[in-house]
Amino acid sequence: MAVTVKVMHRPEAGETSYLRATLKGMALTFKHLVNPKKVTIEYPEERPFLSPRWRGTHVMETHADGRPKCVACGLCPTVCPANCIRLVGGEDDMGNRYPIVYEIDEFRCIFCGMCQEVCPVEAIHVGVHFENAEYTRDRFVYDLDRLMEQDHPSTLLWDPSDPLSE
Amino acid sequence: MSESATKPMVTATLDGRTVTVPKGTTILQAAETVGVWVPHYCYHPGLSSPAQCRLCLVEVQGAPKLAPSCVTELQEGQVVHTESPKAKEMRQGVLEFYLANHPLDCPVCDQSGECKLQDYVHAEGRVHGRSREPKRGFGRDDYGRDVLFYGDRCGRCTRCVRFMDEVAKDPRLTVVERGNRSVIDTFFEEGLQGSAFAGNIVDICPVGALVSKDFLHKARAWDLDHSPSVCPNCSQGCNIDLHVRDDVVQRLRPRANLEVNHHWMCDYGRHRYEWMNRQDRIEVPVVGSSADGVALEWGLALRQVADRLANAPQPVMAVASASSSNEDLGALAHLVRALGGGEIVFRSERAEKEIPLPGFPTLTRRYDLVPNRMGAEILGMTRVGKDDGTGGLEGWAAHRGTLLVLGDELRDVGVDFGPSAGLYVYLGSYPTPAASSAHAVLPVTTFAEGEGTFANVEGRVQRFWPGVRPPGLARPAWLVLAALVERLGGAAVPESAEAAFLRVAELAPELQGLTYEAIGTQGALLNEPVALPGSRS
Amino acid sequence: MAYPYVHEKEVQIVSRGWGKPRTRTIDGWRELDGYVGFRKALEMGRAAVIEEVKKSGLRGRGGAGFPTGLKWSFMPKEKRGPHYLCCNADESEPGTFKDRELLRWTPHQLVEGCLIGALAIQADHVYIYCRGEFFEANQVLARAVEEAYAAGLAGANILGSGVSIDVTVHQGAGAYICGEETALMSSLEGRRGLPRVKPPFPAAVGAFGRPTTINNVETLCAIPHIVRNGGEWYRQWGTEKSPGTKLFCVSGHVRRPGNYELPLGFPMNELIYDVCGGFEEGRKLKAVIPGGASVPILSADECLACCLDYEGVQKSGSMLGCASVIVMDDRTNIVKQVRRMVEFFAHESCGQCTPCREGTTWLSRILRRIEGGKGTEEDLETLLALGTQMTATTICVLSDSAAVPVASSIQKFRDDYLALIRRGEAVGVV
Amino acid sequence: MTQLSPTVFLVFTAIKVIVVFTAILLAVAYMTLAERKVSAFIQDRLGPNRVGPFGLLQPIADGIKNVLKEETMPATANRFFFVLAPALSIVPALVTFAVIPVAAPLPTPWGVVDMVVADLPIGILYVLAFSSLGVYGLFLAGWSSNNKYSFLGGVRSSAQMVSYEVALGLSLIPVLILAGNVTLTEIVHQQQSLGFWYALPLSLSFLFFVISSFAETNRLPFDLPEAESELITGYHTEYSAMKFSMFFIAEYAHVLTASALMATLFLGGWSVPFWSGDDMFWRAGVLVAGLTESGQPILASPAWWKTLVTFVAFAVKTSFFVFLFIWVRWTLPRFRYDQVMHLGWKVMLPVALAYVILVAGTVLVLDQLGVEGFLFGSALTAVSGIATAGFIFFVDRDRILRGAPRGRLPVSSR
Repeated sequence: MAVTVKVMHRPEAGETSYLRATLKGMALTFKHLVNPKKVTIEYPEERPFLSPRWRGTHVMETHADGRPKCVACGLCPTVCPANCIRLVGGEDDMGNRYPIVYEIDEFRCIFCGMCQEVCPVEAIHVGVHFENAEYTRDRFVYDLDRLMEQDHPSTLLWDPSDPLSE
Repeated sequence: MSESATKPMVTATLDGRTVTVPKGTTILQAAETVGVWVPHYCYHPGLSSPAQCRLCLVEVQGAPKLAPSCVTELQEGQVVHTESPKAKEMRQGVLEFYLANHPLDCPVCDQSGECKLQDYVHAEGRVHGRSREPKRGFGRDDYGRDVLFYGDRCGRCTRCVRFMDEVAKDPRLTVVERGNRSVIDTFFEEGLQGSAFAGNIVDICPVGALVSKDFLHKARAWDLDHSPSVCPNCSQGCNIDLHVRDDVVQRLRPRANLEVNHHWMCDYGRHRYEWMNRQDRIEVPVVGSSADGVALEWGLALRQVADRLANAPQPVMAVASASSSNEDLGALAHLVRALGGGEIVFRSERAEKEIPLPGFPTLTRRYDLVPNRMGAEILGMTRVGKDDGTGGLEGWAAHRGTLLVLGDELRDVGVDFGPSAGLYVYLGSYPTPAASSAHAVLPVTTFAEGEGTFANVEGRVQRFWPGVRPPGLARPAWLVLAALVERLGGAAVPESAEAAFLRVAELAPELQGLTYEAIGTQGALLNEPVALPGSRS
Repeated sequence: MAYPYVHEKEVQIVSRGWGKPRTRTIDGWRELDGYVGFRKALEMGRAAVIEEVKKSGLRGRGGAGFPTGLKWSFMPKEKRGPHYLCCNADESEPGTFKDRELLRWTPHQLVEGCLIGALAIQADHVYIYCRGEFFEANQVLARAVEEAYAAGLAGANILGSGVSIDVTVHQGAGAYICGEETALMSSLEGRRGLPRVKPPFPAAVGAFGRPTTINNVETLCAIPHIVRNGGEWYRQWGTEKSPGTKLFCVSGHVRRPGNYELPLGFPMNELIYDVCGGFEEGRKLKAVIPGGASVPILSADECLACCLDYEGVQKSGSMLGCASVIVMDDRTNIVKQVRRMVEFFAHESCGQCTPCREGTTWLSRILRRIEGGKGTEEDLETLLALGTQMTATTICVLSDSAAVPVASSIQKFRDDYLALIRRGEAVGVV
Repeated sequence: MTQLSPTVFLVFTAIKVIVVFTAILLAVAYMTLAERKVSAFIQDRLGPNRVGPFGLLQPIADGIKNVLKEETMPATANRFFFVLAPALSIVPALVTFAVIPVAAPLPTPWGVVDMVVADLPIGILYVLAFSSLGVYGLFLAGWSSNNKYSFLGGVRSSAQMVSYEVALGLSLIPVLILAGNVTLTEIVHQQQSLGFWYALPLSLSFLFFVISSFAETNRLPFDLPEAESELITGYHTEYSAMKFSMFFIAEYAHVLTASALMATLFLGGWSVPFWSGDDMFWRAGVLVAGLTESGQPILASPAWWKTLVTFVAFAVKTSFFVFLFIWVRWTLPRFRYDQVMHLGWKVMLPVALAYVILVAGTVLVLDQLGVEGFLFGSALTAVSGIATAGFIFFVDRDRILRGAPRGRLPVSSR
């Protein structure tokens, strides 16, 4: 990225007047004061626009029978730059590899979405969700059950019809 | 070196490099001498080569067909291309064939991260497979022992079959069926039950077809730290790697040493690592008896112990452990000498029989189930007690002099050990009732946490490196003992394990002249020839 | 006219005596100058026998066409241990049925040939590796060997000459791959019939680790006649480079399929339309596979000018192989036939080499898909690419064999494939 | 139209005290809302709109919140002064309002009631005295917190207040010269009778008074005592809950008072422009609308609706200044401290002094010439206009923005 330098013109001594500048500024603010176009989004009634690539708290996809899709491959804890995923793999009674423990510390998470990108079985996703207030801090460590319960849609960061983003 | 003088050499060009090797060397081995790694599955340096994986094909200039480099001997003046377009295209094709029926279940495969198929395909495979056909499946099979077989992942390299045939000389595996339906299988229901070396087939499997039940789903390959070490479970001293994740030893893997264990190790040693992860540890020095013992930091603890040692009641007797390194044992011997001399004994477990690997009998699970009996003996320590590692200390309860214990957990003696001793210092890693009457309990590191050397049954001194961080205030025993010696007016504390090793040589002429550098990763023999114990001593 | 049908243009040398049960006995064979050649060979000595065979220009009849005399001369001159002669009677190439007839009708001819061969290469033991499915032939052959032993023609100190040759008939278990010489030796040794890497070649390290020569049944059957009559005699038939006669196993849509012993260099046109009687009314030639399932298909045009000798067929773009001529008329669905051949190879692949193990099955699956009308045009490219990947990358030539008919059929009958792919219509019904 | 009997006077005064006190606090509450709304609008936002319609109940919610919040007290604070400071800060702001007349007198059955809590004869002096007291609240808060930042805030506020007190006082002298009185009701009356709001004939005074008021109320661009970015809110860093709120209320009460004062002194107070119906003032115990040529009083005719109309006029004028305060706050950045001192001492003090002389001289000349009434006002307006324009053109130019002269930057950090 090239560095661009904006050259500011500073008025020379004798060119400037504080009062006039003040009046100019006040005219400007007054213009905005009466300007009916406002930028505020009245949040609970009016929903903010979330970018298609918005990355919010996680969702764990499940199979039709309620099992998590995660196969405990260990790629997401490996790739996670914030080191916020804890995973202990194991084998379920059907002989499949599955996560015995899968926890995401949403406080440590930086929502980069790499876990979703790296997941080979499309199990973990970052979601289109940002309303995640809690009464206690430990509620922000999402365990597997919690992640599976999340019902908000997952982000479109990844397009299922175009897995390799070609 | 004299070998090369008598053996005719051939010189050839390999990928533009000139390579000179003894006649009879295969192209693949010759390439490895100049750092060209030809992909291969079925070839293994410890096994015969059937040349069936067809991945190591290289272009030999002038030859009509590509040559399997694992069996083709390098000829004088040959020009070999391992990276020519023809060879690469062919490898890409073969890799595509491998993947045609491979389940591509890397996410759940234990081999993921150390899989040759993954590596090769990633390095030079096709980006998109062309196979649109359904894949045939075999499911998984329990081979018995520690081995699980996932038939779908198998590339039919038959390394496992050949290992069992040629090295274990216990042909329990074979290929059944032909063509695409061929699959590795065991005979009847027995599987690998009773084989003492079957674990090796998991190591040599280049893909995830054979996996260890013990290691299954435990850790990902890329999470593991590898630290070279020596198997501590018998006096053979197989070279191993400790595979460690988060300071927990996850598995042991053999490390190649053609003179000790080739590429193999026994299942007995392989599966005895859980003790390295024991959590009940002595973590701080405690000075005083169990009733009024005080946890101290090292400086204070050492000063108080040294003060008491300065007036150590005589005679001095010590119990060592043949699982301790030469450095630790040497430091103990130095301390005993500084206290005016005394008897040092050790106890060790012995097995009923040896278990040799038929195809490489140099590798044998030895009678002694401790790694450093040889080291203890050359330092003048004597073995006492029974073959199960107990007994031999019966008369010690009445001992009134100074009593030193290093490493021995004293499982069989209990709380009545040493209460009458004038001074009782216990250096160990694990809490034990026998230490309850000790005047000082000093925490020392285990084998997995420290650096040092063992002398194996044939008198080979081999180094091991730390793989796990020690808990709490545990310190290497050689450091603790040398610090005591220094406070008693002896030599200064050695700065490293290497320096400690050099000091051991003062006590044992067999070790003189040996250095860590000379020992390296492959070990070095003791100076004076040591008779191999052919029979039970 | 004997044996089901003998055409006037045939030259009966090895097929002499076919159809007469008496020929199976040692007496019946002696009536046809049997064992004269062997006695003569014993007198000549082994170097002269090899010389005579070289002079005859006899080429291996198993498929590769390698000169037999030359092959024998590769055996170590100085003997340091046992040598072996293996007779490859594991005839299993689709479309080939000549050895079966030789074994059934003239077993002594083979035994004599084996004895002469063993003499020439100083072999102590002859193994006749006979295909397991040849149940009758096995019994006939075993009886012939017993008769030979009884007559003192085999075993220790044959006819007082001091030469000892044992003959063993080994019954195979029915694997196509065991027709490959190294796999045959593995099977003979009692192991899985898996081809081995060459080098070392069998002449250096063969069966049981000893120098071994492997010859086809038909080759060995021609030996007694050559030795008896001399090499020059044999050259009166055939061409300069491919002398002698050859059994042609003609199958397919001709009126009179069967075994025909004809001089090499015989025109294919004549074989089909004259010797075999041509096609049924209203049918015409579509394709010919001149040398068993593993050689390239020839289209009708290419057949016209084709002369049936090793060089002639090669010039037309195929190989003579073991001369099993499979003739197909215009009712033939080429895709189906190729698929069946490839499925055969997929089934018979030993499973050692990856390209063969995976490739043959892959090819057959794609072909089955195309045949079912679900193929795409990319599949044709894939088939050709896979064929290239399978060629010359394996231990034996089975994978090449499977790739060859696919590649040649796509090349020559692409329209048949495209009809299936684009319209789902098969060209031909059988 | 007579004055009230003492008893009724006391009753009405008590009522006025309660009403005015309540009204000021209510106004202050809504000024906070206004501040937030205006700032929001200036920044193209919507401002508080959750509590009540258009957020009108927001101040009440804030008040409840502030009452309920935890009171904290630094361990090392001087407890007495720490508690006293907010009270000291809020009281002067409130009591100053007592002398400001908010409307024309209201006729009642018991007599005519002045719409001023206490029509003190020393009006302006009282204002100056009490507004000077405000600094104690801030300074004590800063000092008693025992916090470096708070202390700095306190020091700054005292210095700043003292500096601008001077300019403020000097800018009032022309008003007094012109009015010839210090009673605020009288000043209102003088403006009515002159027919000119003093903003015109005393334009430079007006300008200085406005500027000084900003400084006195610690509003931007003079909010150095509570500069968040430098002093983490300065003197009230350590304050929380209601004590903090009292500073907050004090600031807005100051603003309100200053606005009312400016309206009264320079915009004619409650008088409605171009309408003589509201002219009424006390002369010798009689409410008069004016004097005849001969000096006979013309009786005024107070009415409840006139009171209402004049109150609205006063409210509008005051609101304008309140709005000005807010407007300026969200427009201008904060001065540097040296700039504040420079402006106060080196610009406004000498110019205000000179202006006093100019006005006094002009008035003297005009009096000598016998000029009166409209002509008097116009002449003074012209003179002041020239002075103001001159000030702006010559004095303001390049005086404030320039920092330390070039080439003399501090080098200690190099």
